[in-house]
Amino acid sequence: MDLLEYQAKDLFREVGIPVLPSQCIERPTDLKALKIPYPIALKSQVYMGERGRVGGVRFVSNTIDAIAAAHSIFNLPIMGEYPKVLLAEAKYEAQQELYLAVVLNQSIRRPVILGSAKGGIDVRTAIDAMQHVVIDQDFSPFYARRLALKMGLQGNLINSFSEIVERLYWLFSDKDLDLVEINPLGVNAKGELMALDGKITVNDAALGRHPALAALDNRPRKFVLDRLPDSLTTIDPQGQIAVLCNGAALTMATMDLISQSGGKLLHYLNIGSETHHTWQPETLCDRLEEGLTMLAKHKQVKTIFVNIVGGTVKSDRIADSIARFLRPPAPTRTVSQELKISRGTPLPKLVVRLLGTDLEVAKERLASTPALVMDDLDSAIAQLIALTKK
Amino acid sequence: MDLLEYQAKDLFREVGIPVLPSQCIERPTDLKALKIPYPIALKSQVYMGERGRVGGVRFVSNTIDAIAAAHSIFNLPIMGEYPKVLLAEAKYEAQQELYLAVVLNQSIRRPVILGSAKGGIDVRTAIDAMQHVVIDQDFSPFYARRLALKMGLQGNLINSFSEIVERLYWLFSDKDLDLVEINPLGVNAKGELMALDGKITVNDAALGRHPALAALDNRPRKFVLDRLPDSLTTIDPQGQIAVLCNGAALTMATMDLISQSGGKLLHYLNIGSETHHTWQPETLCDRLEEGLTMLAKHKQVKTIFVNIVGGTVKSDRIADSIARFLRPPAPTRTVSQELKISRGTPLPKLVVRLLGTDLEVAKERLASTPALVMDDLDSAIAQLIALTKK
Amino acid sequence: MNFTPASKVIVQGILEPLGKFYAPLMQEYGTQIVAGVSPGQGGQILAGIPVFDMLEQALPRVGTVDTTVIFSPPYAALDAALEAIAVGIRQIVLISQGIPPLDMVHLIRKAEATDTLIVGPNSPGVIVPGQMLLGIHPPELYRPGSIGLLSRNGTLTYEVAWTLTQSGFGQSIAVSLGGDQITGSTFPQWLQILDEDDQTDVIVLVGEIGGDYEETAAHYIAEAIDKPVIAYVAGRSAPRNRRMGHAGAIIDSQTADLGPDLGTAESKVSAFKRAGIPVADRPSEIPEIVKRILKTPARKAI
Amino acid sequence: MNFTPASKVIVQGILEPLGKFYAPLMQEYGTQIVAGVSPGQGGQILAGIPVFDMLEQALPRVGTVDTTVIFSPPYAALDAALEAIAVGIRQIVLISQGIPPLDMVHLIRKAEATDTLIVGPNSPGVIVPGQMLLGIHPPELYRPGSIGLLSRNGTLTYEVAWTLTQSGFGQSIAVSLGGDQITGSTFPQWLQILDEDDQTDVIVLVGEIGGDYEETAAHYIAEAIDKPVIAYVAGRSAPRNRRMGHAGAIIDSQTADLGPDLGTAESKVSAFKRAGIPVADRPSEIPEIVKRILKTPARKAI
Repeated sequence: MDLLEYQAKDLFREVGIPVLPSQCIERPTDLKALKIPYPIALKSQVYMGERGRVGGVRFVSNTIDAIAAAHSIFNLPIMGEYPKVLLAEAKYEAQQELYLAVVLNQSIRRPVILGSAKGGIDVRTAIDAMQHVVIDQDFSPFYARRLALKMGLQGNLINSFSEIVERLYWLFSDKDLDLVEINPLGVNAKGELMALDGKITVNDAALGRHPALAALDNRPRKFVLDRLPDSLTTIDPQGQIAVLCNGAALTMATMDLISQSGGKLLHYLNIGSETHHTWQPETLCDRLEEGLTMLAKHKQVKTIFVNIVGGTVKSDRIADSIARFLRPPAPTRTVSQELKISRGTPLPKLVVRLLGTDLEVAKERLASTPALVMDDLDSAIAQLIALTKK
Repeated sequence: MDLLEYQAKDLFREVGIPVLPSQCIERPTDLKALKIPYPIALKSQVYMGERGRVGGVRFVSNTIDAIAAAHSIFNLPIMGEYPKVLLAEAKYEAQQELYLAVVLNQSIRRPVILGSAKGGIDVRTAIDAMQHVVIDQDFSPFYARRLALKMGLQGNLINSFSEIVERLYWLFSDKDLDLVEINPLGVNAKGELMALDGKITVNDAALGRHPALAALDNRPRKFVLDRLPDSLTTIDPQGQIAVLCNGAALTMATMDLISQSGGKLLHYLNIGSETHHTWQPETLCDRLEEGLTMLAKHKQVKTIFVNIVGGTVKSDRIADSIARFLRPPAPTRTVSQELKISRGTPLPKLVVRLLGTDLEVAKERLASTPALVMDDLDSAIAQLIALTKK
Repeated sequence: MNFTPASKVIVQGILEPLGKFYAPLMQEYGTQIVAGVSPGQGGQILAGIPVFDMLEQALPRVGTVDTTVIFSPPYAALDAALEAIAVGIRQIVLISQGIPPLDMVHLIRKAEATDTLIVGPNSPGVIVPGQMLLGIHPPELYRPGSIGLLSRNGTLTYEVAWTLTQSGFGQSIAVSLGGDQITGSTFPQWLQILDEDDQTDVIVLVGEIGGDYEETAAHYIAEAIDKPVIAYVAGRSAPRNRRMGHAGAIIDSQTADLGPDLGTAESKVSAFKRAGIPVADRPSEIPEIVKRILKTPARKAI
Repeated sequence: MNFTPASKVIVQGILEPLGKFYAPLMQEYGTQIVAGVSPGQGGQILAGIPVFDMLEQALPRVGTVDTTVIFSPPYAALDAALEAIAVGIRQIVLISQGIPPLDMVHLIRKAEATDTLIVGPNSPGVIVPGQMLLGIHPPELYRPGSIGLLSRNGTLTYEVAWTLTQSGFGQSIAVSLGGDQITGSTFPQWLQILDEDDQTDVIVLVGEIGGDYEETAAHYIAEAIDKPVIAYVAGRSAPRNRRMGHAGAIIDSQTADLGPDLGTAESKVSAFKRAGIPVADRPSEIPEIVKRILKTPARKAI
């Protein structure tokens, strides 16, 4: 989960990383009650980067200019995203701009601190001078000094920079962050440091133990444990095939096969693996039914390819779920009634491939439905392609 | 540094350890603005223990009784200490009372968690049932479950108790505590836990990195790095000898020798060791002079025995400090002027024992003063005893 | 590695829904499950398996335990694993998904210091066909044999296992590193184990897009592995991963010296090919390559 | 233990007032100080000693370092020690007082895992008379000889050393565990080291009231030490320590199975006597006992 700049700075302030006096502006007229002296910067609070380049940050010296600038920033989309709030912030005279980040490196399986003596808006320059230090064992400030020296910092700046790194690392580790970045980290003429911009990504899996952070973003999560996604990704806008599998890699492999056979995919849906601690056979059956309903909502879907691998859920139960989806059930089941209402169009054709279950039982149960049931993956895909072309 | 119960409970609340609704009462009339429903407990907030036994806790059911009880508690000293504040707290129906503490064990050199299934006011019973678990490596909740099982807890109480232990341990470790204790930890009929009393001792050496905690107690610290104590301990009210040494163990050994020789000690003063990172030769000289002045203030002191061991500070500088103390200096030095004013009585006699310095130089410098300068410890003490008897 | 039928296994989180479902299946398959642990629920019995509140209660009764399989809730999994390490268990299989990655970093540091082998998290675990199951692999898709199967996913691993089984190639072992951000063990670790394993003749590595697991594995195979390896990579048709923007760009460029395309299917396939490792285009091609390889002499002279 | 004149020493916190004063004295005494560290002040020279910002800058120039002596401010001392461990230094002398005890717990865990010997904190360090000084012992009070001197204080140790020196008994080494609440090493550790040290014939242990250091030492000597040991305990006339009240009473009763008088001079003296260790009543009695012991054969046959 990403945080906005002002949310990141609130956390910086909490842990003693210096930030400028600032104020959130929800509408241009809020600027009349500004408590920070002019000149100020007005900064669009969006999740997308590069706002500086496209006019998302403006410097103003009085209320009239500020209100005008606020109006225009509120109406300026950054890569399609409009700000809900602006940050009004004091100005800072930086003599030097550093880059500093803490990230979790998947490959080294350790946090890494990154620093560049050439921070600021020119990312390419920052990257060219980037240094990194792996936090191999428990963090201790000497890792921060190591980074400072690699960056070429000297004298007391080594210590003041290291102190910021230390606080930033504890923030990273206490709040289960995937990434925390300060860019630029300004250095003024006295050698004092100031976090001038901040970016934080909280690890989604850890959000459950940081309720205060989770509350900062009410948008639908990109990744939620144990739940189907809220929306579907479109692969090929011309596609007519939808895929439903259990497991991310299986979904990808199935998509690859369809694509290799010339099929055009519109949507895919992974109904999840079986490694959630609350998983039960019902979990798979419920999601299968729910997932089919989601995919069938889209008129463009002509065929759905179901690929369920793994034998622990009995095939009769899987078949029943599919049958429930295909045959609108008795009016007593209120949930399915709703499903029925939402179906305005004829149902897509189903090719069902089951592995590990007793296929004969499944075939029998689905005999009276139009679903095709198979066990060989390559042949099932050939059938799907043929059926879609019909 | 010790905290009062309400201060401990504020910290408990911060880390999510359940405490009852409560309110601080600074004067009996505060009870008119009480926000907690009656019946309540009124609890004397003193640093001493055992207040329950002597009437420092009273249960009341209405405002009139509460004000009367508050009056009497404010006027009730607990082991000599009057409360500055009372805690008004909701009542709790505990079915069982547990004891729980985290302490740093000097001998094992590890934190230890202590628990007893028989907590509450009867300390002896708690001790008899006490169990402990050493936190050998980084804390993890399984240490808490280990304690719960040793205490004989069963079922879900194992988990709810362990969660309190976990929070208490992080409090202990984040705030550098020497001790944190919950007694009693109440268990109600539903198996829910509540910290009904709390005691916290913060490590004095670590206070510098916990300014918020340090601000909770303005009384003079019992232990302060790199500074002379604010007051002197009296050993024998009849004593006429004062001892001044550099180093705690040397002070004790010197006191032992005087005592073995039949000398009666009134006061002792340790002017500190040389292991503070800011230590310089001036540190020793300044404290020597300051320490002598402190001891000389007490009319009953007839002789002062100075035992300075260690040769890194040149003997002429030590002798100069002693001389400055003995001979009121020129009026230009304002600090010493103040010292002079405070001296109402004739100065005590001095026996100065120096080890490691060039004794001849010191003797020469102090030749014109009444101070006796020697190097052999046993003979110096014999001289001291003789001089005191004169 | 000690994954033999004689080795003793404990199941932590055995009374979680997932544990309750799979522990009896593991036992039926022949795994010697000597006890289960579920804090606060000690004293129960599941399918004849005694359940304790803590490992240290179980050990005096069941003796030395080789492996623990952990079904605990994700925020309790680190503690469960540390509890196992504290009592001397040196093989840990983490099934649960959703363990915060910094918990895994902590656990990996501890595992390295104590020479503990971690499988998972978010992994179906380990199966030694015909002998033992440590996790949730569907046993009916596997047969004993000499293919060592490595992956970092679940159902696709079963798919590949079945493809091999159908073609007459049984498996010596199948292990999934797990699908979470930080895994307890790595491909190089397992490649080394299987290279030394007498039961394994050929290694099949099932990869997927994201991260640099496969690139690192390819490099390691070229450097250190003597047995033949066959690779497959899923995700060639997947939409490109969203970049994290500004910060992401900087961080991506720092991960390793593996170029900007790192993590794509192309990057992985070409890394394998550069390392001389045959790459199957589809699961059903894997047994064909195995067949071909088994006819030719070993890739490297020893 | 490697405290020979050939061993290389670094001083961390060398530009703190205490370090600035003592590093040149250590060097004059013959200690081979190859570099100093003071973060943010690298590039300076103190008495010919080059000062760096970090240890890892110094090491490539000076080679393997055996020991670091740390004069850093108390809240920076843990980090300095961890920095030293990270670059492979396995002997650490902590002079600074006031290090928070939980920092020491952290350091001790790390030291145990890496087999690192810690002296201090709040300690004058180590002196090997005539050879090297690692800390702030006043060298003029010491002479080379065969008495191993152990303590947990500063100036009283110097007093006892001088008493021995005056009586013609030089010292093989003098070490103070340090006066803070948690010490990096223990009496048993050092008793073991000195028992194995060829230069040491007799061990003098200077104790004081508080804690159970001396009780533990007495027990350990009786169990495991072959060389003669003489003890002295300061604080017989000291006022009893204030109890922590309620909680204190409970906690005191838990510290060990050493009885309620634990920590008093009586407890310590009687522990030594029970273990058959002679106890001097005053410092000047120590050389007398040494004389007596050296005339009689070793306390235990080996």
